[in-house]
Amino acid sequence: MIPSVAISNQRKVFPDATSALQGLLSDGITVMSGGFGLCGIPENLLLALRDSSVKNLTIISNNAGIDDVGLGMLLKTRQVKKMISSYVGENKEFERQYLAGELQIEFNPQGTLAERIRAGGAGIYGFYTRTGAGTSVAEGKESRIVNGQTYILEMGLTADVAIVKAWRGDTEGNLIYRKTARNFNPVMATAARVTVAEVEELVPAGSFDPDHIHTPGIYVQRLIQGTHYTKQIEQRTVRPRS
Amino acid sequence: MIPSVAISNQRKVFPDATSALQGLLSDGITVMSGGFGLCGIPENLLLALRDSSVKNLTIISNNAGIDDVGLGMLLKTRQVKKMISSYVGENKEFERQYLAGELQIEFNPQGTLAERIRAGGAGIYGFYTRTGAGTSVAEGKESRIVNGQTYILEMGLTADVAIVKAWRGDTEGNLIYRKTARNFNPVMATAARVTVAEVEELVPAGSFDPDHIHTPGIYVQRLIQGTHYTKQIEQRTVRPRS
Amino acid sequence: MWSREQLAARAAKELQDGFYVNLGIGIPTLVANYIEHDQHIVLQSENGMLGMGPFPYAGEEDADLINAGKQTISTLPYSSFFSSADSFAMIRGGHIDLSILGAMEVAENGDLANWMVPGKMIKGMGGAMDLVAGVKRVVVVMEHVAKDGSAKFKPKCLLPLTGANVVDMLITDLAVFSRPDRNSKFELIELAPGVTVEEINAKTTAAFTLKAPMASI
Amino acid sequence: MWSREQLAARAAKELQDGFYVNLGIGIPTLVANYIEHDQHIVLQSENGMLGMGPFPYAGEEDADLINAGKQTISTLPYSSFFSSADSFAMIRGGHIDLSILGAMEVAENGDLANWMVPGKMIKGMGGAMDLVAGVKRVVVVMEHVAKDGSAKFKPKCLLPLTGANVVDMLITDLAVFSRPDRNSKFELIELAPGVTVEEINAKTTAAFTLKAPMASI
Repeated sequence: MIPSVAISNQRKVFPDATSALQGLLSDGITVMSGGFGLCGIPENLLLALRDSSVKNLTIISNNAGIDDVGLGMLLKTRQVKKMISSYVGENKEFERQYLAGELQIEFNPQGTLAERIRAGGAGIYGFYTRTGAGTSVAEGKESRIVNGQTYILEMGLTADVAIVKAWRGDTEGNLIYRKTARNFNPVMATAARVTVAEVEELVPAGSFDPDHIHTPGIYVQRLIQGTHYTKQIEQRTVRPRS
Repeated sequence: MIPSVAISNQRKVFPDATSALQGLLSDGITVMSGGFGLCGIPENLLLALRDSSVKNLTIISNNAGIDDVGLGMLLKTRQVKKMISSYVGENKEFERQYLAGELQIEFNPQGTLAERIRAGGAGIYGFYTRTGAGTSVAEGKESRIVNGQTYILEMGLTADVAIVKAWRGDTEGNLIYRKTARNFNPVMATAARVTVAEVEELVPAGSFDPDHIHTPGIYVQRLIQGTHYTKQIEQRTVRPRS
Repeated sequence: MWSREQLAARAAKELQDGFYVNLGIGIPTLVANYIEHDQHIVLQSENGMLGMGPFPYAGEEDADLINAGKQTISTLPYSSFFSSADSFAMIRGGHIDLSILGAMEVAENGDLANWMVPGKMIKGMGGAMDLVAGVKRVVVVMEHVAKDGSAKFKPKCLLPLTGANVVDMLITDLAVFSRPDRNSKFELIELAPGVTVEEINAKTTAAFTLKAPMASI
Repeated sequence: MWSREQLAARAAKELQDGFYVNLGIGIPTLVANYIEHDQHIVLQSENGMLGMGPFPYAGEEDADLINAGKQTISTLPYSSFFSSADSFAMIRGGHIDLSILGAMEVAENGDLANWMVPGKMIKGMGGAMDLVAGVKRVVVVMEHVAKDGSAKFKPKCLLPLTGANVVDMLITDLAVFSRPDRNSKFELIELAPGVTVEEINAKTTAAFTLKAPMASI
């Protein structure tokens, strides 16, 4: 058993988003980006990704942001060649580029997208699911019928880089998410060659109850404390106080 | 949106292990039983399972307990027809029954076992894994070679009943595990027709931080507060105080 | 004929005490308003939550707490959060008892089309295909006919499918159609006030059977 | 010839700062004692833990905190716990940098046999097949020859395999064999004190190459 010394893995911590992405980006790479709508998106890393001017990106993300916000920024600057998503509404620039044939889109059912990413991270080559059987999603895919149910074969999905957002992180890369801002972030953290995380609060290793950690540090190669979170709400819906 | 009333799902709570298993057991059913070795095993439910005298069980469990403890109790009473496990050492009665041809055993690599159970719970018919390729585990299974790597097709696994052990549970069935006693418990909770959980501490719904819940209540149909935990340690290993 | 609210109220009758339920966007969301107070219904939001609470009071909105329609929501004492992968494992694995969804077309064999609007930009299927493939029981709520008066309950869907043979019950503003299992035909089991079987026949191109006492309604 | 402890110390040289490592039962477990103090090595235990700490002090044992060998252990400040499914997703997905395992036989093509003892009750493979299939680099430590003096590093494994073409390095009590990738042959790169190439040749039936300067050791 190892002696109980705890050398903190400070090498994982970077001063800002730009330095955290240094050396990871080149034209044509595939990037996974966490978040559901604008909830739980890596705001700082997306800005740095835009400012890097890297081009021809394939972006794996459930949504495409809205105009000028989140991935919408990278669409505006024409850095995206292809999106792999489940839903891309609420984005006029996306629509314009798509209809002009400037942008490719591969739609995946949301659960299939999440499971393909999990499979990619978990060393699963592919899996059989009922989702999409009998629809256009099944076209060109292998299938098999078992007890009258049709299952289609979906493949694991990986990326060169994943950018994810957590609520709190420690210097070891352990991450804890908050409420529905968790969404695609933990599964994307497992599925890229390099995962870069941003957190609202960076704390020393040992701050977390080990039973509460959502993403173990092994999945996070670099992390930063983010700044200036806007956390824009897409549909502010309230009820009257009675 | 629903009004913020919180009717606690008290119907899930049973007074003891025997009543919690009432109506679920019959000869020949398949039961998943959580735990790794003797760590995190559902002690109360295993006792009740033994006392039910149900026979010809197929048990899905990573291990088979030790003589007279855990699943070892059910082996002694000859209630088990077949084990689906990854490792069954430390059990003389197991060995005797197996060598006498009284007990069937299906060995699965530990990670394949865990993933098959997850797949069963997640509606995945089967998945391709490298684990076991080129070994006896691959015999009789479909396989495919991709980029020189051989993957074998493993099938999802489900059960009639799962018995699991958590540290704390609320009346809604939400569960929190403690340390390495988590192991197979959360994944088994997802993969049975009926999941029965036992916890060391049963608390009212609302006691848990919703970000800390490991098993959401949807997976737990019945639960009890366990009693008289022995938590036997198989390999008590310590270091000297220096 | 039923209003949107009445439609939602009718759909709410399909909820049973103890059910875990996923409600789609639009009229299905309204169903939550008609849950009986003595029923314990747990709502799932596919972006990663069980026990979805009501919209927050003004000033209590939390950007980290939204539903699948990206609306701000609140927690309840028994809420739990999980990842998208875990959420759809729950959905795909058949753990949700009931899903109530909108539709553009439903076919007499139970096929459902609700993700591509003809002639419009394709926005994607989101979680709809996963829900119809995984949830134990799928109830569709929709207007009985399209804006041009054409039937939406048809012999065959013309729009791209969301799922093949996945609808268990169809509730429109005019009537309710149900079937006991997915090998059976739909049966007209209920009419909205003032609606006749003749009107349904005129506005429906799908084949369906008639519940025996229905003719006398 | 190396003792068990020396073998473990030699294997520890394969650890690199920042590595996530899984150690098998037996001699591999001893490797943890030889981690350099300026190295940050995180140990994984396949029953669901990262950041495995040392054995506890007497009186501090916790039945809920064991390693894959079912021994009581302790936590470290950066520990985390997860389920068996998540643990093996980590292993299968190639996230563990190095695994050090024991063996009964290693073949010259990298095949490994370490789960079935001939003539004995089959106890099962546990996590061994997952580890060799998933971990980035697999180092085997074993005694060079069997108790009857027969070679364990062989042209072909005779025992049932744990994995096909999975071993990257073999460290025995007599020598170290390594290969740069899984398409290459093993090379003898190091000899234990007092051991000659001739002795290795005599006690090895596997084909291997000789590192150029090795002949002069």
